[in-house]
Amino acid sequence: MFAVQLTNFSGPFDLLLNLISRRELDITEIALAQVTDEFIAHIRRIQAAEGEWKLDEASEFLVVAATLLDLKAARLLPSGAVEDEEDIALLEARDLLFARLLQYRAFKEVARHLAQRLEEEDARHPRDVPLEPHLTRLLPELIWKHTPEDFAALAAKVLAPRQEQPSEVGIEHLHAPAVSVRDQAVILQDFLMTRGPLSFRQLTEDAGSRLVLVVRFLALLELFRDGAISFDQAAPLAELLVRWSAEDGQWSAEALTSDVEAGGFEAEGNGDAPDGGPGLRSWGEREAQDD
Amino acid sequence: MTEAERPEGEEPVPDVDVLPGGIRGAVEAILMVADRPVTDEQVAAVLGRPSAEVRGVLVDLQREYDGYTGSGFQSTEPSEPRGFELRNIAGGWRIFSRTHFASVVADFVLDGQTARLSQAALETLAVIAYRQPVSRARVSAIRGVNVDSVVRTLLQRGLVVEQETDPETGAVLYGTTILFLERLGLGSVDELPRIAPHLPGLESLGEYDETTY
Amino acid sequence: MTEAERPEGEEPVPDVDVLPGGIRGAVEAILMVADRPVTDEQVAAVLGRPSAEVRGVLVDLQREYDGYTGSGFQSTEPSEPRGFELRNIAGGWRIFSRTHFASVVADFVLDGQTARLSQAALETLAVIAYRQPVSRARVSAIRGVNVDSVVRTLLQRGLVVEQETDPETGAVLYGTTILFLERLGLGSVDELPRIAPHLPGLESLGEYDETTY
Repeated sequence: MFAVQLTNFSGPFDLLLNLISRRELDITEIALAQVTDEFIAHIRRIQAAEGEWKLDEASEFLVVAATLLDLKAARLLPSGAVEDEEDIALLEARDLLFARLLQYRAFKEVARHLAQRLEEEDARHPRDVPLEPHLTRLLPELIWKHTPEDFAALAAKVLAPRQEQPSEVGIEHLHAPAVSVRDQAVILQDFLMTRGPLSFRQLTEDAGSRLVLVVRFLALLELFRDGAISFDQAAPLAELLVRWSAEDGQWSAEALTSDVEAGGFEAEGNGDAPDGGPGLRSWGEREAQDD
Repeated sequence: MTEAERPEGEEPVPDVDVLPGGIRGAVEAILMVADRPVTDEQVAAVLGRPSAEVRGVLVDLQREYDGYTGSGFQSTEPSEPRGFELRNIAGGWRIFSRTHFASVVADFVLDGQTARLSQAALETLAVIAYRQPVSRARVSAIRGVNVDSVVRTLLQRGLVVEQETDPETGAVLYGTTILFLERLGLGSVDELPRIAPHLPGLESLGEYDETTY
Repeated sequence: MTEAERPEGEEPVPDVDVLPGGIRGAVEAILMVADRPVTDEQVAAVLGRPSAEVRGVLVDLQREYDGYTGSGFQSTEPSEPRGFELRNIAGGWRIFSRTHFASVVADFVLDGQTARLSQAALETLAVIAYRQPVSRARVSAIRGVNVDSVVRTLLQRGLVVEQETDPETGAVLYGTTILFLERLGLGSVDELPRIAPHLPGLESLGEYDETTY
């Protein structure tokens, strides 16, 4: 079995590339399915070894999981069954990930080149010496109007902690109660059928936690795959509107469950899944349980 | 150039030809006090000479320091290189100690060398260099991880800078600095190795990054 | 100092004789980039050569730069002086621009100099004043940008000075000068208005961002 060195780990693409290259696999649907399983196994091993989720890895996990979800969805297509736009979109999603992995690898190689250049250049030192005294004397006399108070105010401003944009994902949700994709899908169905087309922001404004937010996003993907909803976007970068497009009674959350079991994440060693349904929705549940 | 020909309002430029060392000496003297790369034009303006002439002097000095000509333009025989070299990088000329004396020089340059960049910082720097001006969100999308703290480090190191703001999204766009070129020994960003061999068709990917995140 | 006199346990000294440029090149390399005057003994220690030999090289270089010998010690005919000169002041050697090019060099240096400190310089000065002794890396971390050139300006202006070296990291630590206090009309740094009470938790900033370097 593979073992990923965490010191080299710098993001989901890195890890994916690592997994793919270690197994010398082509990026094919089948291979990626194996990689998916190995990835989940890998994450679980870390969790078991460390006893708890590490912030970075847990947040990267969500990114990888979302990416792999795309792939899984693409894999569900029967071969040669590319007929409607939806199928094409899924294949495009797969190609896009492939392209992005290649792009990531290209930058990794360029970074290696930069490192080499930097090291070579470190052997040269530029002449950077204090100004000669006779020239210092020629500098224009400094105009100085600052009082000690001005100066203190300036210092206070500069030394004040900057308002940092959040650069970390909170881990509170890892200890939150389980949130299932199915339950959230039902909530979304209710919203969309009673209130009409809504943006993702509107659909998640009562989410309350990041976990609910993520699971609602996943539920949307599931609903989309089932043809229960459609997305409208007036212009590039415009807000995406989600519309309920299934006929009444045509879609039910039960269908989602069986679908997910058929094609969702097959968690290995799933004896700890209470309902025997180690589907997509088991993310939240597992994270909560393993606490 | 006579006094009469000079544009009004400017101070007279000293005629360096009459001084021992001449224009070559004057150019060398300027290089001695420069603390950043100096352009042909800057030197030409100070000396009141055409840029082309100044450039010729700089190229001659470069060759001479490398040992290809003797001092004073008299000797044509190759001689020993000097302990320093003149390099044309980051858009200008600057004196450097010669590479092979690095270990000897290191003791005399306090504070000169900074810690190595982490792998994450190098990759982020690579993306910014090739995609500038570029937002943090886009760099994050390409690298697949949050790059906020790494970009902060690169800003502190002076290797990248906030260049402008995206008129549509309001996002701050980052680019590389002159120091970046100096540290890499490059004349301009165009001299970075082409990324195409690493990834055919990469350019067409540009549009996807934004929309997929 | 002879080989026998060298203290034990020091790093092996590179044999500069086998490098292009030899000992002359090595001494030149040091002189070109040293950011303070260097003594015969310092150079001798680094090169692992007797001080007398190093002193001989220095004197030869001085004469050569002044045009009394050709490069490479081959020519004996007087040639043009270089645009730089090697001076021995108070026991230390330093390369300066040649005196008779002073007006040209002054034009170059003073171009763009103003009588006011830039906002960046003022902010950097404020950080140094309130955090002294402090390294450039730390000031960079606090300000979020590279401050090397701004610190250089403050040094030139005599507002800050290199105070000491951090015993752990070897980084140069900067502090403010008496001139700075005079400008503000203060007797000592302790008289700077306190800013901590307005900023609860400010002191805890100590470690702030240090880790990113």
